[in-house]
Amino acid sequence: MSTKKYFGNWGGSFIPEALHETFRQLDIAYRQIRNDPAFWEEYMSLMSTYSCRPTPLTYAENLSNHFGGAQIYIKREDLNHTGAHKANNVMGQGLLVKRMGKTRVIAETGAGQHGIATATMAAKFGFECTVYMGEEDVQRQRPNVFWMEKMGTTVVPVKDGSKTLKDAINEAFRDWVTNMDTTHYVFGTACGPAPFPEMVSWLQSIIGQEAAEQIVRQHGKLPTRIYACVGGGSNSLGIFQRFLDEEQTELVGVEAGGHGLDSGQHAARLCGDDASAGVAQGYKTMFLQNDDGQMLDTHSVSAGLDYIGVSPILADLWEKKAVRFEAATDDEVIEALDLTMRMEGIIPALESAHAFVQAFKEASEMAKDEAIIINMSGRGDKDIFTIAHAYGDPSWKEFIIDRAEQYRK
Amino acid sequence: MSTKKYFGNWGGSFIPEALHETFRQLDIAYRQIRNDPAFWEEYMSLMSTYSCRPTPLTYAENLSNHFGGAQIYIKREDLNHTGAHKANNVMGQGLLVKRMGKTRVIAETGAGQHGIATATMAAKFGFECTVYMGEEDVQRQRPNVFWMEKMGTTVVPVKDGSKTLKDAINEAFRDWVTNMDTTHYVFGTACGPAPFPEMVSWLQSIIGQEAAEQIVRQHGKLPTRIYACVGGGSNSLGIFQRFLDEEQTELVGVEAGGHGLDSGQHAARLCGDDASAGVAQGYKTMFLQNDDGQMLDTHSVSAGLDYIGVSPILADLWEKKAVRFEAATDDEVIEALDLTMRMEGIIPALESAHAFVQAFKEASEMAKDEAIIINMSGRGDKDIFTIAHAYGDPSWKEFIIDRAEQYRK
Amino acid sequence: MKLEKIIRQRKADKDILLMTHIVLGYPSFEINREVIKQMVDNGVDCIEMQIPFSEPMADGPVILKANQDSLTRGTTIEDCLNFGAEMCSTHEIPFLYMTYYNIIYKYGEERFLDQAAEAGIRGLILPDLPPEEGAHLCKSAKQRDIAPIMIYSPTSTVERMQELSGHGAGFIYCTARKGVTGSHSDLDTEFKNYLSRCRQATSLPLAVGFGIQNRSDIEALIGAADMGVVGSQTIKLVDEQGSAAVGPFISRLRGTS
Amino acid sequence: MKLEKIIRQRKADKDILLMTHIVLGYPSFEINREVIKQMVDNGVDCIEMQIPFSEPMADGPVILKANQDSLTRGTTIEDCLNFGAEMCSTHEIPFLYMTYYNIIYKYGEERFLDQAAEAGIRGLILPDLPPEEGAHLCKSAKQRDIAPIMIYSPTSTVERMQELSGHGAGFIYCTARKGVTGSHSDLDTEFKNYLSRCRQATSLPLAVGFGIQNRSDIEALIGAADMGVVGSQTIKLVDEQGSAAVGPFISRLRGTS
Ligand SMILES: Cc1ncc(COP(=O)(O)O)c(C=O)c1O
Ligand SMILES: Cc1ncc(COP(=O)(O)O)c(C=O)c1O
Repeated sequence: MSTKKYFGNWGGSFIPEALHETFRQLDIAYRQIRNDPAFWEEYMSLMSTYSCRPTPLTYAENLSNHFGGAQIYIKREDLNHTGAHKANNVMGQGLLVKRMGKTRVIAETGAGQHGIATATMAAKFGFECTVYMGEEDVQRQRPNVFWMEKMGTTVVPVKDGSKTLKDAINEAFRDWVTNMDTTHYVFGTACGPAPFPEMVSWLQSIIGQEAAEQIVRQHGKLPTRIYACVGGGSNSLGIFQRFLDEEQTELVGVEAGGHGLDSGQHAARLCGDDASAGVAQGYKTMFLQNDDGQMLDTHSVSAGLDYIGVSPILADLWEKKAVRFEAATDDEVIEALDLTMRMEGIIPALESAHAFVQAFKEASEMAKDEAIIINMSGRGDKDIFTIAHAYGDPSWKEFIIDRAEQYRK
Repeated sequence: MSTKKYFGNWGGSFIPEALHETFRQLDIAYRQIRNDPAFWEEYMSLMSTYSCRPTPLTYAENLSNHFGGAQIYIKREDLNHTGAHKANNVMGQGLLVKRMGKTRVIAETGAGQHGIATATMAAKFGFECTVYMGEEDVQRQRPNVFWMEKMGTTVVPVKDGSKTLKDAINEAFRDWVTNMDTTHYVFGTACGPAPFPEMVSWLQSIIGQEAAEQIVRQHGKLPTRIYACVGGGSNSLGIFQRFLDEEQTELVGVEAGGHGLDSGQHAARLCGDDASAGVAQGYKTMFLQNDDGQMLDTHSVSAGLDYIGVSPILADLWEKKAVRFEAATDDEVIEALDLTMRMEGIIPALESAHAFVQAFKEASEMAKDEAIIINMSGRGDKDIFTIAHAYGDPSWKEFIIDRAEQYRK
Repeated sequence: MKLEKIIRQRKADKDILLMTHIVLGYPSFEINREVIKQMVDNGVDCIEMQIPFSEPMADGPVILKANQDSLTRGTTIEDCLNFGAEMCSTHEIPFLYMTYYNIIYKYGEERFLDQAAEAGIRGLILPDLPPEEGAHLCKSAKQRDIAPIMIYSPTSTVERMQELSGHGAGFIYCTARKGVTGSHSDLDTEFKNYLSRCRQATSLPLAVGFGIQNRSDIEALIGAADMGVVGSQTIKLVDEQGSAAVGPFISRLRGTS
Repeated sequence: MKLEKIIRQRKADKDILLMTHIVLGYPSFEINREVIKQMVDNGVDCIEMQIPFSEPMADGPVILKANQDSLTRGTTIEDCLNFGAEMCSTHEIPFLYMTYYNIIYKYGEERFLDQAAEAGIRGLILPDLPPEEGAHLCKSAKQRDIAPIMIYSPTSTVERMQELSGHGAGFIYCTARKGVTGSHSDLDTEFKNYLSRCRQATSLPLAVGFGIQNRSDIEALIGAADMGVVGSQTIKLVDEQGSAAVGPFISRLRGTS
């Protein structure tokens, strides 16, 4: 097996010369683990003792009845250690780093979930760790920063550009280009230069493998549709890959519609007309950029989805129409979150709630013997500051003001 | 099988006459599920699809090496849906409520974990739900209150007495005594009038059953010691019960030492000399009370352990010396938490961190082929406000003050 | 004389008796003293004195707060027992203690009962001590001519009532409704049916409490019960208008003004 | 004339050449104009003009900020191309464009190269376009006498250097160290070994950049390299002391003052 650099017209490896050798070695190491069944076994053993793989597939009986159509199942990546699917990728790369003999890891983070997962992995494996995080995301996800620091990670707020994920990625590359000898860059999603898109998707593919087995066991047959939110693309590819050749299963990726596709304030790259082909952050994909090729500011209520690019693997699947793409607006997301909490006692991350939105739009039109799976990429507790804020909850505000009073003294 | 009302000298059912009939029916219903293998099956199926049972047993390699003695294993109740062992009890009682045909549940909560779990269960089963929470605990655990409300639960801050767990329990009883026809009181720990201590312990016993199997599979033999924190006693009994007849396994319960056993500011009922036998909140146990039988104010950094009483089953095991009891101070807890985060990438709840303290004190004196299990009853994210505060983290304070500024406008 | 006998004697002249309730040490023993005097002077037949407890599980907000305030002011059991003894020797009517079981458990059952008996206390109400748990205490109390007052609830079955009756003495305390002390009760047809079930189940006199607030509540009980019990209402009255308001309130309740 | 030839001719009279760098539109095209004039007047041999990009992955803080400020002020590619054409026709020395690949990809490779060639641009530096991805662009550029400048890094193996040399033209840009632009580099023995590896791998002239800040850095390069590249340092200078400070700085670097 050799690493695929391109997926149709997308992907590649647009990296500074200083990283050429690093990537060559990474590619070799990746091919070794990919071809070594012992690696996957070690990975599974780690994930089933340190995290709780297989994560359950929950039948959402109340939501199913509420919409009166398809039977709704939820794949529970939120129950992973650290609360999201990000752990799958990170723990796998942790094992890889150990094999490569490096001693330090760096990562970018948007929602903070990948940062938390990386900090956790670094603590577990005894690596030094630095996480780059856009300053705006530091504001949105302060609790995550606190925990990363407590696990011994240095969190560097990135004050350049739009102060979000893309800027954190640039900054991580700047670090890597300086410290490649000791350091591995734990890329957080299925983007970036090869072999990252393929490697991250592979490590996440466990989601779909489990889900296929579980849905057949619980529902008796494969699902009609699978919904996943799309930031960089790792959780969606994680669940989609297993079903790519299954004729009866339609795959639906849901992007951040922000204030609406017409508003200019969103992060939809594969649906809507605002993105175009480009090359940045080491790879070629559909980017939200202006006519000059300058990247645009994106917007989403969820810090994990407002990214300018998208996995080249998804861009290819989009072009080949193997995956359908939709967008969910901020308001729809809060509504779906609300319904899910009240009906099922489950709190999806704001990112994941995007997938719920689209599933809810379509479930009632489907037959009762059909099943759909929503990939719940993470849990929403981490979003308390954003969600409580979005609700405008008065007693939350009062609580924060009270706390601040104590701290002022 | 009939319900045991007393465990040695402890337990009983000291309830107002208005609840006599309710308890009679509850007892019948409990005996039915206890004798019905189909119930346990349904319970297991729910817990393995809605939560992620079996929860993993994690080998803490770094901590083991750090202390250089016993091999340290951590039972991961934190990976349960809603983040603590409380889910086990609550989901089981949810199934019971469905069988009894009641439509409303009430609960007390201290740390908020039991409240969250009950709110979640109520959403899932479609019950109305009211949670009573001491006003002081509402302050300490505001995020939990937010999520409970979002799941459709009414949270009532209790302003009486010491404004903590015991007062919430009194208030829940006042509700129950009024609304027993429609309402089940989901008691959150292995305390209260019979059949609660036995029923809750039974539902939690899944922890120890899994752990016994896992430790033999992973370590080759049973553990030398098991450590669990003791609030009301449900997580400790959950893991202890399976091992009560195992000669080679010593069971260690860790109570909240607060500012020290001599300080008068703690919640140690079974170690230390401040507690005495008494009857309150419906049962007889060792209570922290003065010579007149008035309950004392307790203190712990963790909202889930500062309770005046303790499970009558534990009081009995204490009297019979079947379980050893120790206490961990607030300061020790923060230190153990710190070490665990940095070395293993795991964030125990403040409650659970008490068990870690005692395990850390003893691990190095044990042989390398011995194993110990720490029951990690819950995850610490929920405690961000308390933990960040305990660390005096300046950037956290700044963050809260900034947020408050926005809310003031 | 035994409590039941006293009740029956008093009932001989009246269509209904009146029991009132105070929380010891709230707002102070001094005011307790004044309030009790006014109660007795205005024809109350029986008084239950609540020894405060930190966990008054069966009490509503008014009495709950009174318990806590009294404790915060430093009230001890010793104070309560002394005050009880003083009242018994000052006034002619029967006095009862009401409290939660832990108070007695901690103090020592025998020791408590001995002191209460010596002081002349006629009965004991313990809302959290069902006879399953308190059979021994009931017996010890009866041996000292202290009546263990059993409580009936609208949820009690007839069999249960009969069983309770066997343990009790003095009278039966029928709670007018489910719930805790304090809020007003509807004394409707369902209530009347409940009271006649109570009558069937026991030969002891029946007192009715929980939410009895005014003369018309008392009137509704005439014929169906032997005694009305007024609890939270007097505490509220003293809180709002001072102890001097108690006399007129009681005489209104008695229908004598 | 081809860039390599120009470089070699200029090198004939000098012990070392000097290339400088500016970010187009930062702080303004007006100041770019003044700065370039001072550079040319004080003997700079070659100037790379960076077309700003929103994601300058290989640049350190000074140039990063300059890129962003320029874009915030509204700089477009069109502006940059026009300005480049103006400089080529105003000054005698060779001008290069430095930018990131997306700028050209979005603009259209052929269209960009045609305009650059017509303006008289002599070379192109694209730090994120390795020849694996840019072979076609390199060829197209060469066809128009625009030299695709290859970059060597201390991490490059000799084989890799040889491979790169085959794709490049004009000169090789050797980064003095790992990392991004901006901070000072140690021009030590290890560095000298690296440069001699570079020499062995290519017959093209060698330019050395990244952290060249003063005359003694330049002196250290004499004999080992053909050209020193000064980047962030002039931007800082203009930020702090204005464009008038550039002339004296350059002449100090050149050792002529
Ligand atoms: C919970 C959660 N879901 C989804 C995403 C989006 O990333 P991806 O598309 O790679 O799954 C993130 C990113 O941070 C996340 O935290
Ligand atoms: C995480 C956690 N652990 C432990 C406890 C203590 O309760 P118990 O002793 O019943 O396990 C609590 C109570 O809220 C809790 O939330």
